[in-house]
Amino acid sequence: MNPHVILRVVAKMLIPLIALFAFYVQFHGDFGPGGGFQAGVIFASSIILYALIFGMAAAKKAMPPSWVRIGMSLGVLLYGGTGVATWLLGGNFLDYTRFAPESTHAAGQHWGIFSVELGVLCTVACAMLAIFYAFGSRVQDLSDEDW
Amino acid sequence: MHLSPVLFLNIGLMAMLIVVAIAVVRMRSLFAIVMLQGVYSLLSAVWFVSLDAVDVAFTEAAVGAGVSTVLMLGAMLLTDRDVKPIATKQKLGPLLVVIVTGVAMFYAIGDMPAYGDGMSPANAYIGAEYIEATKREIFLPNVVTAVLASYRGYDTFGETVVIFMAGLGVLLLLGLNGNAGQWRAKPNGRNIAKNVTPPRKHIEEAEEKPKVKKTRKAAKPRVRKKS
Amino acid sequence: MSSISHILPSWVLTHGPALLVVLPLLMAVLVALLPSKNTGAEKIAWMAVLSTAIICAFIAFGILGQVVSHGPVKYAMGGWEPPIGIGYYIDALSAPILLLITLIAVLCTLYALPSVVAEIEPKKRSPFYAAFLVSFAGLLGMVATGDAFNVFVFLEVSSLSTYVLVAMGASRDRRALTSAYKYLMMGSIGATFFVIGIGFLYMQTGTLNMMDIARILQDVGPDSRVVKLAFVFIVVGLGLKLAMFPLHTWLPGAYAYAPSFVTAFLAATATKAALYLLLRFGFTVFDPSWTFISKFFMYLLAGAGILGMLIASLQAIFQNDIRRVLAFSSVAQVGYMLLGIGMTTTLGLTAGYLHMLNHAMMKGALFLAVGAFWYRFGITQVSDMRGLGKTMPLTMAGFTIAGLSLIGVPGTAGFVSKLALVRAAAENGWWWAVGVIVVTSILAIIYIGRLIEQAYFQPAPKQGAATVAKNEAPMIMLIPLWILALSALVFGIDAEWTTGLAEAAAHVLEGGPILNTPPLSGGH
Amino acid sequence: MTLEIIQLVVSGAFLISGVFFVLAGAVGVLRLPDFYTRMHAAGMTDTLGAEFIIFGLMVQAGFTQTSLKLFLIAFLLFLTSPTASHAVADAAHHAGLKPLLGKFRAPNPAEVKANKVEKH
Repeated sequence: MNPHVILRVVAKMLIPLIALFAFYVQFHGDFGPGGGFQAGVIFASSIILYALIFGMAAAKKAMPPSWVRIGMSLGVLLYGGTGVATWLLGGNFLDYTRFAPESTHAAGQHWGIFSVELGVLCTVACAMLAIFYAFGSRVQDLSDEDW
Repeated sequence: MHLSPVLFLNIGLMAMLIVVAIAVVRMRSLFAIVMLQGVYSLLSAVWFVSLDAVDVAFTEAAVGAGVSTVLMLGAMLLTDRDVKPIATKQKLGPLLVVIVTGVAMFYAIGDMPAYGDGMSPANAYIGAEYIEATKREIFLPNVVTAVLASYRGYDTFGETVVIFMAGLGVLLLLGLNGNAGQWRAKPNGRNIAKNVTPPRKHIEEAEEKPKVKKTRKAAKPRVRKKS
Repeated sequence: MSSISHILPSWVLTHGPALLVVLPLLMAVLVALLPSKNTGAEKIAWMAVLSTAIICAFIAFGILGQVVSHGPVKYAMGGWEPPIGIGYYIDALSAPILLLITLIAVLCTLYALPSVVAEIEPKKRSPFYAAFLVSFAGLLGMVATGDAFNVFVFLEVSSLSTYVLVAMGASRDRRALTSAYKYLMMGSIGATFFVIGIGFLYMQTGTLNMMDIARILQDVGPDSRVVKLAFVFIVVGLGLKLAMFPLHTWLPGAYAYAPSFVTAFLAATATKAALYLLLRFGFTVFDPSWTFISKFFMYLLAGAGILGMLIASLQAIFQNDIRRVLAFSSVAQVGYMLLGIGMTTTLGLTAGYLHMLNHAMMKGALFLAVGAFWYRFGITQVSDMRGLGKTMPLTMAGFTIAGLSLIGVPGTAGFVSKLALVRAAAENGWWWAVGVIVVTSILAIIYIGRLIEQAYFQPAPKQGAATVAKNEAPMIMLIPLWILALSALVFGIDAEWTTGLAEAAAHVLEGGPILNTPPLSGGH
Repeated sequence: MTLEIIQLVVSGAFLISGVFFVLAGAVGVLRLPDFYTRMHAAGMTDTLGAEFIIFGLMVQAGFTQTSLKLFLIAFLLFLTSPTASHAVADAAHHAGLKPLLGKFRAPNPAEVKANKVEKH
């Protein structure tokens, strides 16, 4: 029997909750404390927890390292792309008002902030995972004495 | 002088921070140091809450106490469990720098605006303007998000690039699957230099002491086009 | 120059300042996305880097043209006018440095194609190019911005990528890792000091826009201790970045073990960008006419410059590694620039700024040549340079021209700026400084002469029975080397253009704090 | 009026019992002789003490969003803190830390089984 059965069971319950909380922090960032940075870190920590409990190989199956590399870049692209889109719409770099210039309640700003924060989430989560994978993969396995 | 409980709370937190910091410096066991750094982050997160900087506190708790502890542990597992003692002579220089910096900061205290002064420049000028303008121009309840993502969105773009670069740097130096570079650079022509590098073994011993022995792949023969 | 601003579409010119920084950043991300297993990817990556650098060079030319003809260029990020938002502000002080960085980047990228193949692991090449682009964009961002905190952000962007780039030299020499670590530590301390200084400035002024800070500081006056402390922290932080004499310890290791084209790029641009920031903060944000600032410049900065010139030149003589010789010489050359700035006179500032531009050219050429020596023969030590005059004549000739310019032989760019410096010192009555310049020039003759003597007056080494055959560096490495070496000659014979740029920059610096801030749109 | 009094009393009771457990845990950590017993006391602080305090706060908050959030926190604490205590104790056990034992020895399950087999 696996000695960490309690940890496994509890982690199985917690990991989806942590990931969900990350999205709460992400999308609630406009109203309360939070935003892309924090959400990205929390999301990464949910996968790191998975890797700690179920092993690196399982985590890499769930979130392949190649995705991590792509996700890291896509986040910055999304952020920069928002700026490029505002350029194409005729504004300055990152001038979100151009997304909805007629709006009376700054909808353009809301769209811009939304997309930008999503980019931050993507980059932060993937960069954290990249660092974790890089360090974690060099140790063959976390043995019990390492705890 | 009015003594509020918050003042005592702040003093207590600061005292704890100092104690933890000194403990980190004095410790030899890397494991304990990493754990204490997590404690330090958590304490500073609490302190940030008491300073009404909830967003900062949130970040500190998530990054400092959460992920970075795990990452530091992962890094620690690759090296040693203990720090070698440092000679007192080598400590003097950094100590001097720290003391001078600290004294310099105390020197400026006299001319700093009082804590929480509503009329201080940092609170009255652009800070107040942000609070006003967010209501008028962005319609978001959280001013911090408005400043971070819109007014100073370009800074955040830069910070995102910093994080991207950190990930890319790790990818370059370690590789995502932990296969650090065994590849050796060779000049394109004939090597006529007598002493190119000191014996490899020598440096590696000083640099890293992997506790967990890993089977290392032999360096692959390089395939290179003639140029 | 103005003709180039006509070629570029007006949209590019309007958004040029932002495009200059954002384009390399986005290209870096795209390059990082390239598949690493495919060998064709590195060619695509190289093409992307080269085209980005060329486009940026054109934009920088256009901006310089605009600055010269119409005055400072401004750009409001996100459409938020500063001080609410982040504003870019490019004037005659920063535009030449932007142009310098982009041109050096173009030349180094050309050179990089063969050199990266020899030095970097195949699957790491496209991310490596991406890191180079990030570093390039970071340097441009530092120079183009008019916002104090944005400077810090881009300082971090460029530093972080530079640490990685330096560490990538590990596949050649494992000491690159420890050097990069040392650089990381010193650089982080420098960045922390800088941001503490910015924090103090914000505490005192409540704003982060440089011109706005300058305006409010005029009201605050020089007596506030917070302002004094902010100044000291910013100067120390930038001093670490620009390798001011006692804070230069990271530089020799970082330059000696980084991949060759990275060394050339860094030596020609990174310290220059930091030096620009020192000028920007010291002269146009703070008021140089305040006693403590002028005293600080005169005693500490000029003093550090003089000490650096003497000690680093002496150290350079005793180095065995060619790149360490050149690295210590860089510290000494930074000393020349600091001496010029420390005089705070028109002539001194012009000389310092001119030396900054000229030094970038000649140090770039020198490091490119040293990289070519390694590329063909694996040479890193001075003693191994024997017979290079015969085995690599063209490369060595380029090296020699740049080396002579570094010494300050008449007819080279180095002579022009050293003469200007001597003239400025004489005008100031600093005869001892003139003496030090002469002494360090003699020291430069010794350390450069040592290299040239090895190359031309020693026989080529034998391998087996035969002497080593002639093996010139490939054309694509020679071209950038010779462009830089020739520019060191051309600007030595006809220095009108560079001197004009330096004079314009000195004019900006002399004007003191730049105050023309539009009032806030809000109710204040 | 009466509802408020009930609310006050109930939440007060919860808070006081929470504080009691926290105090008991703190005293226990200081007074108990070895790692495992201290772990037991510390686990008490985290789980029972914190839970009771949160329940007290929930009663104070009434039927609002705050009390829902508090409930979620209580739920997460209920899951995590016993697990954390377990993980720490388990790690200590694996690392070979022997509990400090008095005269009474807990029977080793394997030996008990072996004895039973022998008897039959």
